[in-house]
Amino acid sequence: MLLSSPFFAAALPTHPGIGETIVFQINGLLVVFLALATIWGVLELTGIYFRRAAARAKATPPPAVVAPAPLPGLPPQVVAAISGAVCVVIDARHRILAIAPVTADLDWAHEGRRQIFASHQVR
Amino acid sequence: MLLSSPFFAAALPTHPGIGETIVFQINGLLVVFLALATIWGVLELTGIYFRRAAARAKATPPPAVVAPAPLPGLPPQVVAAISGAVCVVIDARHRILAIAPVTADLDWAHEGRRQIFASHQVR
Amino acid sequence: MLLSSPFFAAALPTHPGIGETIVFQINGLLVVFLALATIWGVLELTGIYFRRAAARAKATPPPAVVAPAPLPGLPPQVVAAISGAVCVVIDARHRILAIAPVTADLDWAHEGRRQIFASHQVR
Amino acid sequence: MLQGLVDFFSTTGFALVTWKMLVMWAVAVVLLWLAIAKGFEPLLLVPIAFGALVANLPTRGVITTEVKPNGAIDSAIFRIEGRVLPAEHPGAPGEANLQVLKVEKVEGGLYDFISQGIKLELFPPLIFLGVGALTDFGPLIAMPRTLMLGAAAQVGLFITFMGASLLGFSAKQAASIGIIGGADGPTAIFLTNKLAPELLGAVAVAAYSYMSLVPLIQPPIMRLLTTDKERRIRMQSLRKVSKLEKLIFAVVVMIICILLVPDAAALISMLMLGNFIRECGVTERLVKSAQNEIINVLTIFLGTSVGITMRADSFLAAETLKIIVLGVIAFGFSTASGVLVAKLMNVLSPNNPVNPLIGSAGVSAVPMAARVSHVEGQKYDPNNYLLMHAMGPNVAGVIGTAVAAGYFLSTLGH
Amino acid sequence: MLQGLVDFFSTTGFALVTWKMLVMWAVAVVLLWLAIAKGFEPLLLVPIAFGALVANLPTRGVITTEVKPNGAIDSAIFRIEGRVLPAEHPGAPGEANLQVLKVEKVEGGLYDFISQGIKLELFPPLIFLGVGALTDFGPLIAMPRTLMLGAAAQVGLFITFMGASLLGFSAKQAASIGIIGGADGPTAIFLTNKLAPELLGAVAVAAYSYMSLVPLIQPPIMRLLTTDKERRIRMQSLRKVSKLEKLIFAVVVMIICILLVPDAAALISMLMLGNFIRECGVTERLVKSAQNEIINVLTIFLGTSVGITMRADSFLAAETLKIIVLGVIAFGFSTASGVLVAKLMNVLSPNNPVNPLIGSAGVSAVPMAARVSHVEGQKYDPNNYLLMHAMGPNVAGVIGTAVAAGYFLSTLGH
Amino acid sequence: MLQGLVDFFSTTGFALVTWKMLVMWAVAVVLLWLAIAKGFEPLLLVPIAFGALVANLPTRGVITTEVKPNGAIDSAIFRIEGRVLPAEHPGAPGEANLQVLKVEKVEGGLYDFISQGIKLELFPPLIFLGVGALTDFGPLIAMPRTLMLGAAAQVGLFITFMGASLLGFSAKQAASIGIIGGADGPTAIFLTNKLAPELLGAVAVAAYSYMSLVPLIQPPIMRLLTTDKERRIRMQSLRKVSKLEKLIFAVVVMIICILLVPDAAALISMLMLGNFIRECGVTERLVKSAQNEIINVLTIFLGTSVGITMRADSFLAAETLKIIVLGVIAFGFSTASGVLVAKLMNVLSPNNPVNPLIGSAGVSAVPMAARVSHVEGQKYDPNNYLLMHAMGPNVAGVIGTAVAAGYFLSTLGH
Ligand code: NA
Ligand code: NA
Ligand code: NA
Repeated sequence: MLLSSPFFAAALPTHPGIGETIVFQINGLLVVFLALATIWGVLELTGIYFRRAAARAKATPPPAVVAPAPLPGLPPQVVAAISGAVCVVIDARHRILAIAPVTADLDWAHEGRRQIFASHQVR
Repeated sequence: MLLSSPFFAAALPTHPGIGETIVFQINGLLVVFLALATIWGVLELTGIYFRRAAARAKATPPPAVVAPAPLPGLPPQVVAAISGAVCVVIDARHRILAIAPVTADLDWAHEGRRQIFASHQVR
Repeated sequence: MLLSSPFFAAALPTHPGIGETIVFQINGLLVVFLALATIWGVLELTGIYFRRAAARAKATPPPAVVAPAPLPGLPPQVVAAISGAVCVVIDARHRILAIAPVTADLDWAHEGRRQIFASHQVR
Repeated sequence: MLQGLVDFFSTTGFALVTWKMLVMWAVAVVLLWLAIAKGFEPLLLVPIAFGALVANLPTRGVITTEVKPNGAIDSAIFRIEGRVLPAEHPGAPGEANLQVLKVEKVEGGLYDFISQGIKLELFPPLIFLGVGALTDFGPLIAMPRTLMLGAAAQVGLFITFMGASLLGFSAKQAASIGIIGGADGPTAIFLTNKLAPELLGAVAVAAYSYMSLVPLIQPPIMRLLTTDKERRIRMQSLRKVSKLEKLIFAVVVMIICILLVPDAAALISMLMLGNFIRECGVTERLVKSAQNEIINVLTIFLGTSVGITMRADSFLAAETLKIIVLGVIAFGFSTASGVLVAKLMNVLSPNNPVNPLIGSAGVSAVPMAARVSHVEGQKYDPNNYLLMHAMGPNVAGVIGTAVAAGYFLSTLGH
Repeated sequence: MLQGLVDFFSTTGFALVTWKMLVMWAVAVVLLWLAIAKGFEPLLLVPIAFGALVANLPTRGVITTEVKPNGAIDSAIFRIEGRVLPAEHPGAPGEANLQVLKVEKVEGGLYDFISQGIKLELFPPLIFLGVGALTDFGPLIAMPRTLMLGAAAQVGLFITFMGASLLGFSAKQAASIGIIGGADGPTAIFLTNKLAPELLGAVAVAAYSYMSLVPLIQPPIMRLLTTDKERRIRMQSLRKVSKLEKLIFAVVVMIICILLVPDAAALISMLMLGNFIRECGVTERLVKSAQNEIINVLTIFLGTSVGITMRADSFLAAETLKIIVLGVIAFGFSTASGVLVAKLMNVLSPNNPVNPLIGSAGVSAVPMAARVSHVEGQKYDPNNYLLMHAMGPNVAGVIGTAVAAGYFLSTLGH
Repeated sequence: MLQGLVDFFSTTGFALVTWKMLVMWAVAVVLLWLAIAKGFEPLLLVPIAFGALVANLPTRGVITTEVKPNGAIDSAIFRIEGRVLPAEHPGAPGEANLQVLKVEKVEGGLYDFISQGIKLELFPPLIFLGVGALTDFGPLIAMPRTLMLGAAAQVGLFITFMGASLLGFSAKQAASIGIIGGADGPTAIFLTNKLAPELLGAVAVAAYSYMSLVPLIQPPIMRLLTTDKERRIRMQSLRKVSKLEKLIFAVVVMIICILLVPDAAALISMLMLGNFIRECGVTERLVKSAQNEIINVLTIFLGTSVGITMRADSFLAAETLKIIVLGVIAFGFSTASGVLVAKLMNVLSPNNPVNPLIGSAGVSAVPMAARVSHVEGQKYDPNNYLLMHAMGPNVAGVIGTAVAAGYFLSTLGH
């Protein structure tokens, strides 16, 4: 909310003298260093917490990600092509766990439904 | 245009009694049901017309779409690649009627012209 | 800046007579032709300069562009596929000078750096 | 040296931070956690929470608030400085009170101007332009009966109106609290800004949070009111709706609703304009803008402008708790009445039955409430695809709530 | 119970619907049919038709109109409520009539604010920013002579001016009707809003409809005025125009036009800024925005704002029919004068002849009029590619009409 | 006939062109050459140069300027024409000076309205919303010490303040000139518009030109102040910063800065809102809008509005030259103090040394100043990758300059 800022008593006159400008400058610098130093302090604190959390995470190795045993009989170029296509469609970080042949014939219906699901989150 | 709405005589007082709120509520519900019921009525009418039109359309089968006899000597993967490319370029519903080798050398000029034609419809 | 336009003495009355409208029309046309003729004149001048510059450029043939000797043992379809991929990624006019196998393992790091470099020019 | 620093510190904001503001910082952080970790309507709750944080910081040049004689707080106030010029031809008749003001300076904070988007009721209708461009009314047109489920879902609005007025809220405030049950952000903000601007923050937060809670609030009520047999009801697949039908639908709905509730004209006309340009197929450029540029940019400004009204002394009040409680009641009753009216429809016309699970979708929050009905239905019969059927009441609920808002405005607004 | 309902019905709009409004609903539906089924400038006619529908519905909170003493109807009126504060230092010289207004509330309907985009002449120049970013002036720079065809195409404007004033229109109204022949939507709206705002709806509908009718109106006139030999004239292929030339062109045209017709400065400067950022090649981000976000969003608001002025009692008047007739005449004469001046150029400089078919393209409606010349030329010689040559006069016509509007403004506007 | 033409020519602008305006045309062309041929911040300098061209043309309906009694030139003035209505309930207490103005007409040129984006301080914070959405503060969070380099880089601001006040500029003007050293366009425009609007053109042109000159100005100073051994210092690779840390960073920085310098609240809150929606990962739609639509459209309007203030008689003055000279000094000192403080840090904590070359990156112009440090470092050790380390001070400088602007505003602004 708007602070009715108290009239700044020693506000600089329109044309301040040398002495006043030097004082004004140093104060300015002090304020900038003070602000950024406070942020530095807070970041060091959060830094300690997160560095420890990261260390603990490294200690407990993430669940071993078993390499997806490629479907027998699936030539490597086809696997490459499929993962290329997946990469283009899912425009974000992803990991391919398995490649399986299409069984149910409902896939395009699911795709339609998925589009309606994601159709809009803005309300 | 702005309706100078007649002063609503029995407008609710700021703190209406129980009786008044109940009456106010029921009126509100009636208005909502009335509005949506009117729309329902109109939709039933248009629905009848369009269902009949759809039935008539189903009766007269659409002109048989002859499958495009693929160019002799064109391996199926090439046909698949071409239709894939067409699908990417024409980002809308389309049907491939024929695939023919390029004859005239004017194609890129035509493409340039097509871009100018479609360059902008906003005036 | 806003011109305090001098009161236009002979401004047309709200319902001008035939004579006045004809004069008004002809003046209007004269102004339009005058404006566009001035532009025409200037364009003819700049045109002369640029036509000469283009002629001079044609006289001195651009440095012969040596066709990039494709890497021995690289099948033509692979070259086609690579140039196709390059064309999709670099969405602007470009020319492929050479295709060389990846040596240093820093390439993805460079790509990361390139993205930061180009991250934003708006300040 | 020192005197300068001391003076500078008199301009800093430390002295102005009250414990209430610290509580509001916590409220903002909780809302951010809900939005990011729990996925509670992030597109709205993140800007709202951020606005709330700024509202409770000693800012200068962002928002101007004033306490009016009757204790109400008015915000987004700006000043126009100019010279009053004599009217060009003062003598002329009808020129009596004509005044020409040459504006030389306009002064105000960043959100004194951006919030005008809410105060002048511009953001909600323009966001409805985008919502209309994103909504497919096909399922509703294919099964017009579901309009009654959309209407039924408004019952919660009116019941909560009574609850709120019993709890001591004025009629205008009760209407702003009831509208939460409509699960339509823009409509709730449109109505609350007109009838009870002081409740804007609480109503918006409650509305958007409950929309995200639909997958938790609705299923128990749906199960409570339906028998196992009813949950397995399979419905005929919907007929394909032609483009012409959808265009006629947009125009017809607009005319009927505006004739009946002229006060909802701004919302309804923009909703249907957005839908019309989506369905007519020849205005691709305009649809893309309505679905993206317009709705995204306005959501940032709408969210932050709502958040900026959440000042500690007005938000941290008993009313807010009452609103949160009443909000749940509104959602609950809306869900229940949707399901009950669906069961009633089966009684009235047993030949082509309606699966009551889609009744709850009358509580718009498109398309989430429809998804809840679909998922619930699949628990009892995995091959029962209710989604498209539930979309009918789901989009009907958007129209229903707009009509209810129109009713409140025409009765309480003037 | 009953009394409440009766009261409610007194707030509905049914009683306010006049038969004239029903006629306007039909007009709106016809316009929508033209735009969707016949492809008549859909991006403009769909929003305009929708706006017309809303204008003729009993809405509240959308548009405020008032009948002024002299019978003219003024719309898009809003109220500012605030407190007059004493000027900070009243005694100071030059502070005599200084007034500070603390604005507490601004009240108005949705289109009372959106339509300010037209009333303040903001939308047309900003849409020209987008048009400039979409236009390639290369063909014109390669053949500057075609500027004369762009100028010739403005003859229709002035002839129609006379026609309109003969039919009893005031000078200002005659200018607004003549500009229809320029086939430039933004310029027509820019001029009409300044000189004859009461004709805005009719002029805009006529202008955009005739632009779509160019493929019907022009060919007969082109065939009438050209011999078979002339239609087969092949023109030398255009030289390639360098980037620097296009940049110089943009700056030069802006300086010349603003010096000659300062009143067209807003339109010309935005048109050339849009073209400059397109051609300079280093402002890709800005070009993309000008070509898409800015032009699409503003087209929705421009279209609906124009439509909202189409109220039954002002649109359904004899003037509208006269305007529609005069509009065709304007287009006809513009087409004819473009072709005739092309023939004149062949007489004056027979060595490198101009195919008169490209003369008609001086009637901008870019790029459709150029396409018509191209297609017409191919009927007589399938290998005669006139498109690029026709683009010259086509884009020249945009500048020509802006200059004509400047002339009208500086003579009639003040 | 003749009389009409003579009258028309009295409305043209030829007579109003002064030689000073021709000089400004040359200035605009030079700026365009710098932007297009030399790549000097083209996205800003092209619109600014174009605005300057329009400012020095005899336009009508684009910009209204007035010379105030004290000689200062005020621009972007518009008129509101309306009727003063009696307040609804005049007798009520506190209604004494209430006034209701029914606005019938608002009159002004295109840029009288668009420039309000600058006069009302709206464009700079909204562009910072986009800048925040484009900035990754990860490198700064991984090495918080670099905040001191961001602070050090503000020394140039204050030294130039003294230089400017020695050269006779008022305190407010000296602050607006000093801020150029911060190398942040939006912050410079935000401060200059508040303290010394008459210098807006010169300050903006100097700020954006020097940002492009960073690769020329900085390297000599960096080499002058560093020994060969220091230039080869390798720094540990930065740890990976988690999403939660970045979210906490955004909120913490906002709270601390607003508490300390409330006057910078508008800039800081928008910068951090932009960064928050970027990092939280659930508001993809909003981030895309902030990074593209908002920043691109506003850059066109900000640039042209700044250019429009560059009128010959105010720009072609001795002050402009002084500002250009002082601007270089500001950049020079900022670069030097960044490097020196980096060396100081090595003295204070020798165990994990900082390569002083990254000190110069405290002069924001993100990410160019960081790139300069990286490239400079590679000259002495091709495998020394300083870029990520230099991004730390680079983004810290943005916060530093905003805090400095807050200090100037709270001391000189009121
Ligand atoms: Na709803
Ligand atoms: Na034209
Ligand atoms: Na900086």
